[in-house]
Amino acid sequence: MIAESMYQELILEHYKHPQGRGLRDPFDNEVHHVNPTCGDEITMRVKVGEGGKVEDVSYDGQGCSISQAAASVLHELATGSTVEETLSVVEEFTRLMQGRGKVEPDEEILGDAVAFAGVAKFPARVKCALLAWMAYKDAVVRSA
Amino acid sequence: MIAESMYQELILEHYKHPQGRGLRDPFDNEVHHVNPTCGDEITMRVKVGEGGKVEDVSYDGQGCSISQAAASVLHELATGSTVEETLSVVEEFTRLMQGRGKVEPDEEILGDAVAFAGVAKFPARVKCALLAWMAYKDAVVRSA
Amino acid sequence: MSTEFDVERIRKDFPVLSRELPGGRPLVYLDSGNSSQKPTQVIEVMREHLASHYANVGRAMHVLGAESTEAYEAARDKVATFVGAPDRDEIVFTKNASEALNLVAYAFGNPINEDPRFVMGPGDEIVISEMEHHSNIVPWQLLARRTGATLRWFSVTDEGRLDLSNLDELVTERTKIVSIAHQSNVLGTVNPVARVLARVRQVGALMMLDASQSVPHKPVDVAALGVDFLAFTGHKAVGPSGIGVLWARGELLSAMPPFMGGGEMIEAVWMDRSTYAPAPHKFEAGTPPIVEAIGLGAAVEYLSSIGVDAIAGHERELTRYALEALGEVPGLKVIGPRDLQDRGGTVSFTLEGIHPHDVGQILDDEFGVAVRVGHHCARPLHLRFGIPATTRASFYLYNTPAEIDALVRGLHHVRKVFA
Amino acid sequence: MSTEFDVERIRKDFPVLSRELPGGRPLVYLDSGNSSQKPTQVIEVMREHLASHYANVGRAMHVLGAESTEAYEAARDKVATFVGAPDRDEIVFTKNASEALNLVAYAFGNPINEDPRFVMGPGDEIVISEMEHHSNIVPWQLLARRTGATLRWFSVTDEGRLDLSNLDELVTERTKIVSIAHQSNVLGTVNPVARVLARVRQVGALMMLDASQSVPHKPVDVAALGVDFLAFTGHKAVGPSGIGVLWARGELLSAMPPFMGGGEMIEAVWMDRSTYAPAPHKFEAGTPPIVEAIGLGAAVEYLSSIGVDAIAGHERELTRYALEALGEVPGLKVIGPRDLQDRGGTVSFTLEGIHPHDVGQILDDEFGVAVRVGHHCARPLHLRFGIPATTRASFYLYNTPAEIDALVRGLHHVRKVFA
Ligand SMILES: Cc1ncc(COP(=O)(O)O)c(C=O)c1O
Ligand SMILES: Cc1ncc(COP(=O)(O)O)c(C=O)c1O
Repeated sequence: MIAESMYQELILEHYKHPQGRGLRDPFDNEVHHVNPTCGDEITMRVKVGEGGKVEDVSYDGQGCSISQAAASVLHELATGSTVEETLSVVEEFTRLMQGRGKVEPDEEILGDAVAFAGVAKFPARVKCALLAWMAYKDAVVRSA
Repeated sequence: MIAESMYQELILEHYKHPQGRGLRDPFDNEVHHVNPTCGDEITMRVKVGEGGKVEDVSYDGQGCSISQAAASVLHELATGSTVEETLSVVEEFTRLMQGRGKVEPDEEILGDAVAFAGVAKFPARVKCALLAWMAYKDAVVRSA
Repeated sequence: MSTEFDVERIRKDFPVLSRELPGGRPLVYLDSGNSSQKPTQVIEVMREHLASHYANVGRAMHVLGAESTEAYEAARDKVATFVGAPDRDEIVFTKNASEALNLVAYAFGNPINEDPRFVMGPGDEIVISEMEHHSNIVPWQLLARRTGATLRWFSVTDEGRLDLSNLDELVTERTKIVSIAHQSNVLGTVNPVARVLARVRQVGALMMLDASQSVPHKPVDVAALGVDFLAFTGHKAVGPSGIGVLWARGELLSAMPPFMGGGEMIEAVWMDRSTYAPAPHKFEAGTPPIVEAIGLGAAVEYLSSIGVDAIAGHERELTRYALEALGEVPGLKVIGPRDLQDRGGTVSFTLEGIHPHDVGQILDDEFGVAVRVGHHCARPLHLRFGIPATTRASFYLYNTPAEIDALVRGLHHVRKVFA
Repeated sequence: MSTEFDVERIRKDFPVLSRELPGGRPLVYLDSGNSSQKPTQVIEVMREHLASHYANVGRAMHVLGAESTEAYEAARDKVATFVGAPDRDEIVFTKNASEALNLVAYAFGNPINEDPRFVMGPGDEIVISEMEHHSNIVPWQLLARRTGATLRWFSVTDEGRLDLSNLDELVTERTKIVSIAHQSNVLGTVNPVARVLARVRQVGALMMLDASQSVPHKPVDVAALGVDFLAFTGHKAVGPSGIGVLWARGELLSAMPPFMGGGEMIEAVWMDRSTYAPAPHKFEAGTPPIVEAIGLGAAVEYLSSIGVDAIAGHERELTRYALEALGEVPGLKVIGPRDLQDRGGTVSFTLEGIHPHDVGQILDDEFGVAVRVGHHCARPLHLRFGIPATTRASFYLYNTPAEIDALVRGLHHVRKVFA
């Protein structure tokens, strides 16, 4: 089943049980991103603390399982890391997603996010996977 | 040799020894036609007499062998016939030329002009063959 | 199904239908509304032309040039016959339906042109509908912005029909052009052309039909329809990509200014001015999609050999079957007419609580069922129904009831995965 | 000829070259400047895609859709690499070079757009040259007429070179865009881009190259050229019909208004307004020429596998040989440079007292030699030389000196027939 390359158990898990969902205080910055081609949207808040440590990534939104799970995985990966660390994960994730299924993902850097590798083969889904991640990057850059 | 279907001896004969070439008086009408795509041009005069009889078709111009020979053949066919008769030859000739090589020519009507049948397969040459004939039709219609 | 319509024989003509997808899944192709598959009869004509008869058209005066020109112009004849064009020179080859629609839009409000029917400025109105494909919306938005004209539109009823209740207020003396879909690519709705046209004629406007979803699927006769312009696209009609068709009344083609300039569309060129060839060449600047037009010629010949009426009948049966079968999937809501009256073989739906992207992907991943998900280039229509997206199954001559069964099985599974 | 360039092996890749013409004549194809023949490597990629991998691109979310999209976008990568585009998103697929040229012309003087570089009206100037193909003349004439801008042009010297003596008077602060051929399709002349560009930059204008006749024949690197826009066409580069390319600096593509509206070129659509996708999709309205782009990808890969430098070298030798051999035909006059400096493998000529139509037809009829006759879509250039038409032989990678011998033999015969 090809399904394994796209709807990894992990993605479905995150979709059904999203981690850190909901908008919380305090936060430095809130952004709202929309994927106009499919209507998916996300509102994201980021709180950065001492030493550039990401203290909270909270979010709310609607969309397909991929976009929802991607937000949940992002929450897990980012919270507790430094902004710098997370930006290199975002970069690697973006590279993987835009690689049209031809980029070998770096599991070291990506951690759980490697589960999205199968999405890269479907250009129409890439934006779903990236929605939360791009919102996060936007929010963090504005905070800096 | 395919050449036979296009450069019939008769066409080359008419090209090298054009019949009735030169502009003459008297005439009822003079027209000037140009084929802008290849620069061929012709000036044509028609004199119609008693009972709709074509008394003279005189012409001058420049162009490829096909356009020159077509004028010469036209001169021969038209002179001495009635306008009505010649218009039905023009019609049949036009039908042949625009038939993209798929129309069976009516030799009864066309006479020598049947030699141009091979031209119909070359859309780019069809206009050469028709130049003089269209000018003639134009001149005659204006005379009427 | 009809006993005369031998769908199994037809399927053999389409090589991709016997292809096995990765993982050993068979292909269940229910996305012909997006683009259709191609029969060997089309593919081989193109291959053969490229391999043995290719040269540029029109301008060439050698054997290959003559063969290529003849094949290209013969394709025009075939297409003209297929849509009942009174004159072959009314068939303009474009690269797709979108170019055909833009070509007509660009004919309006062009300062080069003085024909009053095409003059456009503030106060003038363009009328479209809420169920249009983006290709029949955006060209008119751009035209309105360029000229200052006003864009107006028909609404769509809850049942997915064109709302004609305000026809007379919408189409008025200010209207210059009305452009609507012959058949909706989302709802399947076939629009009442005659009723709209009657009003268009009353006010002296022009009317265009976007027939991208009708010409491939049912007999379309432009003369009988009586409209002024009609666009469709080759790739949805078992033809190749890269080729579309604009049909227009010859008199209008003569009155319109050229769209693109270049080789083949001219009569004579000087540095400071040009005269233009008569239609259709006036609108075919540059080297046309030669092999693609020839492929489209083979495509309409193929469709005719089966009979477009028979194809329409087959699709009707499939649609009846699908509407029934889908009606039994819990949480499934069809967007568009639920009966067979004035509708084609396109069924769009939502599945409660599950995003269409996920529906489509699981159908593909696990069942090889190819449907389209999203807004199908008809975002305003989806906004109208308050939904971001739908799942769409669209049928064609090569589809079978068994494929609809596969879709339904797949949908049940989707519900389980996301339960 | 070069020992490394194995023209006999190359000829085997082109099925049509082993075709026998009616009457048993072999084919001597010297009309590649009009359109080139296609190698099996291109034909088969297209056939295979149509037969087994076809679906619409971008929008589809199933296996075929993904395969088709991947192949289509991979073609963009290949083309970008082939012309040295700094960014793959600077490659816009059009239907031919003419559409690419018109697309840029329509970017000017569009009231939708406010970028000052593209604003155009009375007082503004457009500069082209007298040696342009109609496709690089008429779009600018139409633009001038739409906007009230003035069209000006470089003359051509008796030797068939761009006359730059009045460069500074012609290209001024009033100039908005200069568009010239990289290589003339009649004279073979390769134009001095750098000299013109330096002046264009001085006055702050934009510069476009019509590279239809250069990209297929010699290494072209858009970054090295430094221009703003460049157009070429697939069918002259052993690719299929129905596909062309616009390359433009990304920043300009962002600044330009959309050309055609429709599916795929949008970001979001409401009934009354739209936002547009970033380039290249912004300029690819509707279903693109999918299989044609894929074929072009295979074509540039094929050319690269042989080496465009090697191809240029081969053509150079053929041109040297042809200029010499033709020089010995009585009454033959070459129109264009007689030396090899800055010229490509296109040789146009007149034969005293014999109309080119007759030359071409006899060459074809009796010798199977396919040349082009007429004004080659460059009527103003012919007017400049005071002749209605020329005969043109144009060479490509698959041509041989023996074919030039056949041409010369044919010309001697033509002289006899019309003596
Ligand atoms: C120099 C030049 N420019 C533009 C074109 C137009 O290309 P196309 O006909 O593919 O649009 C051609 C060839 O026809 C050409 O030779
Ligand atoms: C109703 C309708 N109109 C227009 C189009 C545009 O056709 P194309 O993409 O071939 O230009 C489509 C299909 O995409 C369609 O379904």
